[in-house]
Amino acid sequence: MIDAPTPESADAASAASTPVLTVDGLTIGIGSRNNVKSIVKGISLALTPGRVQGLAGESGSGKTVTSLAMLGLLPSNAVVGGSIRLTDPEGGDTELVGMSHRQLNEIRGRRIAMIFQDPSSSLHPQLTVGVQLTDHVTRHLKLSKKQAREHAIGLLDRVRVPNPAEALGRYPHQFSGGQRQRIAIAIALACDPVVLLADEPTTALDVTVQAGILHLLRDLADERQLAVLLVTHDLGVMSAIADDIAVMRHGEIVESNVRHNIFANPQHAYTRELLSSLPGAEGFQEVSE
Amino acid sequence: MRTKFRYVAAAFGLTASLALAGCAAAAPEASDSIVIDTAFTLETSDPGRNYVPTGYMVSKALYETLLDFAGSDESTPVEGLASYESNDDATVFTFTLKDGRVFSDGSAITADDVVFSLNRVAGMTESKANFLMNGITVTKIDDMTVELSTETPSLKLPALMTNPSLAILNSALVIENGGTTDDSDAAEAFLNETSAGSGPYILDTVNFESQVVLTENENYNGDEDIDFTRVVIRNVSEAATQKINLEGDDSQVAVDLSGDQVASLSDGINVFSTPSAQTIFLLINQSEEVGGVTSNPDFANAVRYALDYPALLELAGAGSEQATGVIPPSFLGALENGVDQELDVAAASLEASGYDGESITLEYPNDYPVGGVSFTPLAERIQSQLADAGITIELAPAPFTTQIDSYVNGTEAFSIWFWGPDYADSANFLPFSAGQKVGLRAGWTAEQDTDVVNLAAAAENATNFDERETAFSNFAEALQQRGPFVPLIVPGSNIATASYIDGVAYNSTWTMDIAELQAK
Amino acid sequence: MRKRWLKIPAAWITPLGVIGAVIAVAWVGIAFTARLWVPFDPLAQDLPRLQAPGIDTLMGTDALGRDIFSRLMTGAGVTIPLALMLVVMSLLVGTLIGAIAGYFGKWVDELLMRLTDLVMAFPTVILAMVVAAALGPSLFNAVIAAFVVSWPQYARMTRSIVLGLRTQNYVMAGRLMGFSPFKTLRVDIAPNVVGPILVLASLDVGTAILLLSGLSFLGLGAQPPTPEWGSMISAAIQNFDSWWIGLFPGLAILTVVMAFNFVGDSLRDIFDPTSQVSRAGARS
Amino acid sequence: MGNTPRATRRYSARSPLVGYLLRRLGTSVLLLFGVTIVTFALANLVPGDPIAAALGEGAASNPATVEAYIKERGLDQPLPVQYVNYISGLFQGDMGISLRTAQPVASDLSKAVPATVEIALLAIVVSLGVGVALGSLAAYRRGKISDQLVRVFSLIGLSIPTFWMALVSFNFFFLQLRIAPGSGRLSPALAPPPTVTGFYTVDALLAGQWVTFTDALAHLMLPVFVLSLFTIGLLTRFVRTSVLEVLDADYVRAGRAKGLSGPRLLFGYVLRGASLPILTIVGLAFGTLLSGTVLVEAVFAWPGLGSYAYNSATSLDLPGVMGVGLVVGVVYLTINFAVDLLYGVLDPRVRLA
Repeated sequence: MIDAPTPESADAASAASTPVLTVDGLTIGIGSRNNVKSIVKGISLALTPGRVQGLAGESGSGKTVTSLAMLGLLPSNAVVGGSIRLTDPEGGDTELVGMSHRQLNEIRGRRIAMIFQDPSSSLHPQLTVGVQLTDHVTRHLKLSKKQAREHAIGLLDRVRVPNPAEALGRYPHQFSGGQRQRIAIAIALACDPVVLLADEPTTALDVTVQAGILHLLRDLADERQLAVLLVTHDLGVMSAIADDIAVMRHGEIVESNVRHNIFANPQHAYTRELLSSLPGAEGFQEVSE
Repeated sequence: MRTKFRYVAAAFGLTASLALAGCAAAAPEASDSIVIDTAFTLETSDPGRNYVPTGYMVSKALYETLLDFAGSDESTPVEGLASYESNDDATVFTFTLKDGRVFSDGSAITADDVVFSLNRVAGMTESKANFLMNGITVTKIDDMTVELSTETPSLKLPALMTNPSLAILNSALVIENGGTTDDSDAAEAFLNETSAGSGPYILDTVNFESQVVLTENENYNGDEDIDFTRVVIRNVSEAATQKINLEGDDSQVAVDLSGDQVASLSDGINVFSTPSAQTIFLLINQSEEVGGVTSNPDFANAVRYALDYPALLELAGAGSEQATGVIPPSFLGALENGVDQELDVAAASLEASGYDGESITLEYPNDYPVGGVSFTPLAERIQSQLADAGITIELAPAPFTTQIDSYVNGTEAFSIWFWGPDYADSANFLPFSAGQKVGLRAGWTAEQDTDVVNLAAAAENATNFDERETAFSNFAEALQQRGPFVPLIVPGSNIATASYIDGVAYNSTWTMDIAELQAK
Repeated sequence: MRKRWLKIPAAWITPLGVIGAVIAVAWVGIAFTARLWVPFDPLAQDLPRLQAPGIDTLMGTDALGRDIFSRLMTGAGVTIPLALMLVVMSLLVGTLIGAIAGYFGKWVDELLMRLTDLVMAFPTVILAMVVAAALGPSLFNAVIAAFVVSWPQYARMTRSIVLGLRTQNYVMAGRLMGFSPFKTLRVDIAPNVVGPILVLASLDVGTAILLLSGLSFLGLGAQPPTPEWGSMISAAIQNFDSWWIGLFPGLAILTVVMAFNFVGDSLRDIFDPTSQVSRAGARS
Repeated sequence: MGNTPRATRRYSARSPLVGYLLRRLGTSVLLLFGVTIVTFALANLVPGDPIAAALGEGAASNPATVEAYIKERGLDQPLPVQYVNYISGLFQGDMGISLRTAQPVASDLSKAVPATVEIALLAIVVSLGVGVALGSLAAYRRGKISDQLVRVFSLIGLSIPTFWMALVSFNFFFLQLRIAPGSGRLSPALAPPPTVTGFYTVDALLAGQWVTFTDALAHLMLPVFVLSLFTIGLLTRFVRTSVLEVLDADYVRAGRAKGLSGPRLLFGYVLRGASLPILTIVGLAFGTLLSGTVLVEAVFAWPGLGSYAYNSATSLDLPGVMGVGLVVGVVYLTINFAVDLLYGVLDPRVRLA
């Protein structure tokens, strides 16, 4: 049973803790020198530890590009404006926009991690799960082979992958879709990041498996005080675990509020339109185990 | 990505320096090892079975024959392992071995070795050198003397005995390794690995595709004194590569250089240019159904007088001469001077031959340069010269192996071929006569010219020296007037050597005697 | 009414493609017109022998005193038309066999494809050489030998395309409407085959020229005195010091083959979607 | 010379690796059988009369010698019988006697094949190294100047006539610059090392003969350089396409998201992913290399399979041509088989379907 926070307590929690990642007036354009097609036209949102920030919108709204911008994974012909600030553990902020690839590599996977839509293609088909779980850990945390292995087994156990020790030696194609996404999550959490970006994490999975993954994400957020950005077009998924929801259309955030308010009384016409497209959309729905 | 390039760049740097090291190893100082580059025609190192130039060169160094030649004079054989006298009608020849001569394993050379060696070649019908012993019977007189006899007079026999195919083998050793005097002989495998002769060198290693290595025979007690203890004969088929290797000091002797190449050799390289004993000639078929219009004697005459010989000679370069007839210059009975171009005679003969402009195919082997003269440019020049004289020619080159088939079977209407002596005696050129082997290949039957047949017989059976000489020159003259052959060029033999090497003497059979090479 | 120039789609104008096309057209032009404007008769042997390139003879003379520049230009008229003819022959036969194998499948496919595998089991030059030697050396036999080794690649490519398309709905629909097999092949399948085949053909012209000149270099192709590039290079071996005899025919082959490779390569980018350049946009 | 690379090899996940390989082995043997029939037919279609050619002028006209020769070689029996004799002989390793070298074809080839394979292997290694480097660079810097330059360079590489390049480079590096050694596999003053593998470089190393090793390596430089030029062109193009496809794969983006970059990402993820298609083209490139050797070996007087094939074909040496056809077929099929094998090793999805 996902114990979704009741509306009142959610608001109180968000006011108290300071955001770990703030996006302020972010603009993203793609194209060569003269004709730049702008995709994201100035959006702002903040990710706070322990809370799941939803980013909803149809495909082409720029939501995935926004998530990619946070890790600097945009293609070479992308032009990024505005600011994305990550708060350091010792206080103070680091500006990610414009940071060099070498410096970004210290943050990617180490402080901000990401999982992708299709687990069957985001895991390397020719590398064992063990290798993919430890190769970046040895780089970031300078752990020994043995320590990294222990750490990996712990992670797999946490994400409920059956007999983890034996799983390390096996290849992605020997796991089910759900298990593969769990492994991807384990990989993302390997270096204990503060922010987890999830780009359509359940879209490629069948419905029965989706709930398990969402449940896991929710628990991890609470348990590790992880700031999660959940990017999806599926408001049903959003309603399950998102604390706050921002609705994006053509590169702009048209409405951003606590989940309850979005579902209870959507302000913007586009939000209402999105909600009406939900099957059996009589307002707020509780997703049960 | 940049680090990637440093690895790759370093790798290239390393290999380049290695190449330099490799090259420095063969610095050009006069070591006692010598490298000879030649286009291999090597199938066996068993002298009894060999019939090709490179094979002769190797056999000459490994084995000795009853008689020999002094330097490059091939007119009169001199003593080799034995001296000889002959009876007055040249049918019995008695050879007396020099005493004390030994094989490479130290055992003495006796009459038994001579009898075995000669009978072995006579008995092995499948050996290509078998025909050399036709009509010769070998009888042992005593340990040191052997008698060779023939039914008909054979003034050419002494010359035959200089041929390395009739080299004297160590009979005990060869018999022990499967040697017999008939087709059951199985000594070839043994002789392909080790030599059983008395020559100045012994066989070290042999690979018929790439190279043969000869080393000094310690037990040699003949009169050659060799300067090089290790000789490598290498198969370099391209004359151009031979030249580069010689100039790059990768080799010390290049055997098959052409006239043009020798002309542009860099200085500090010795060149020994002499006319070889080969003759390049045009064959004009005399049989009606094979050649059609070519069978008309006038056509042959038309071709004979239409050609511009100096312009053809230009292609052969240094050391080459215009052929004066079927007998090459250094041989008994060779004619003084060859044919000159006479266009009006050519036009008249062409008219008389009934040629009406149809295209005639000129066939020739295109992968077998003779004395450095490759046949393709020669054929192209003949084609254009005959075109000027009104005869349209079409070229049809083919590899030696396919072309020799139609040549041997006499089905070539018009072709370029060459003929070299099997042994150093003018009797070699009698097969050009009507009804003889080469004559027949041009469809020239005995009936067509009985006069020439008689001339040939006279030369064959001459019993004394002067009578033989006039008979051969009459034969050569007759062929020049009405034979189906137009001798073109005697290509030069251009043997080029490093500056510090001397003692090269050309020989028509074994090209050069390696033992006579000296370091200045 | 505005005169309509040949409208070349903008996508085709790539720098490489243009350079390639210009050089290729120039060489083809030379091939068909050389005889008219060449300074000397390519077969006349009246110039001094082995002359280095100078003012009177642009590329020097060969061992018979023939002008190499004239032979080079007329040589284009020997090699290029033959290569084009060879490509067209292998294209037609190969595509036909591939289409039949792909379309009819079962034992037909198995038989034809095993035949293709058999031919492709040999390195091209070695098989071509054995065939040319067996037929006897001549330019015509060399073209046949080259044809024997060239058609399989077309067959294999067409078969894979046809196999892919056969199960498409619109092809099924056509057959349901009673199209005869050949009509289906012609109407539904052929247009899809044209693009990749065009790419393969333009690349194959280069390969054909290399193969034909290679066979002539080995003496199995053009017969003297035909001015053919491969045999001119092998003649250069006899006169190694006259570097110009072998150098220029080699450069000629290089430029022609390069031109067709440039054109083929650009066409490949246009017709072959998988390697489209516009891959940069992020997936949203 | 190289034909266009085949469509990327499709592997079927359903059949376990062993079944897949057995089937491949089956077709290979069948193909090999086809190869013997083709070469036998071709060799006997030949216009000239090889017997006269083999015996030479003098002997050919001596009927006794010709008769003995035909009897001994069994050339008088009908063709199918000759073919059966040939095949049954094959099983005892007897490939007949070459009409040209009068040696058993098997022993000729046992010397010729290693000589060619030594060049081909070194050329493949060099070409793969350079090809992967240039291909990856071009893919990483797609569209930029370096990509265009690499493309032009590889296209030029593909357009160079190998036989001409051999001549020009031999003349330039050996005659003019004197930095390359002469022709042949070894400087003649040096004896070949004791044969173990047949590769002079490896055998010299095994025998500890350093001078022979450096000399053999130096002699390999030019033929390898000439053959690599073409192969690099082929590999670079293919590596670029394969790396481009892999660069867009999700798992590479996931790798970047984990903070991996530079050589660790290139070798660990990108090239590992592109290894399968690259493997296919290496198998194909080996075929074009064998083609190239025919033309290169003639110029460098290299006693390899290429010059043996050329000499046999032009001198109508029937057993020789058949021996070459067989060996080339075997070498070719072994390579394809090895590629399939490596496929299984490199791709767990095939190995552990």
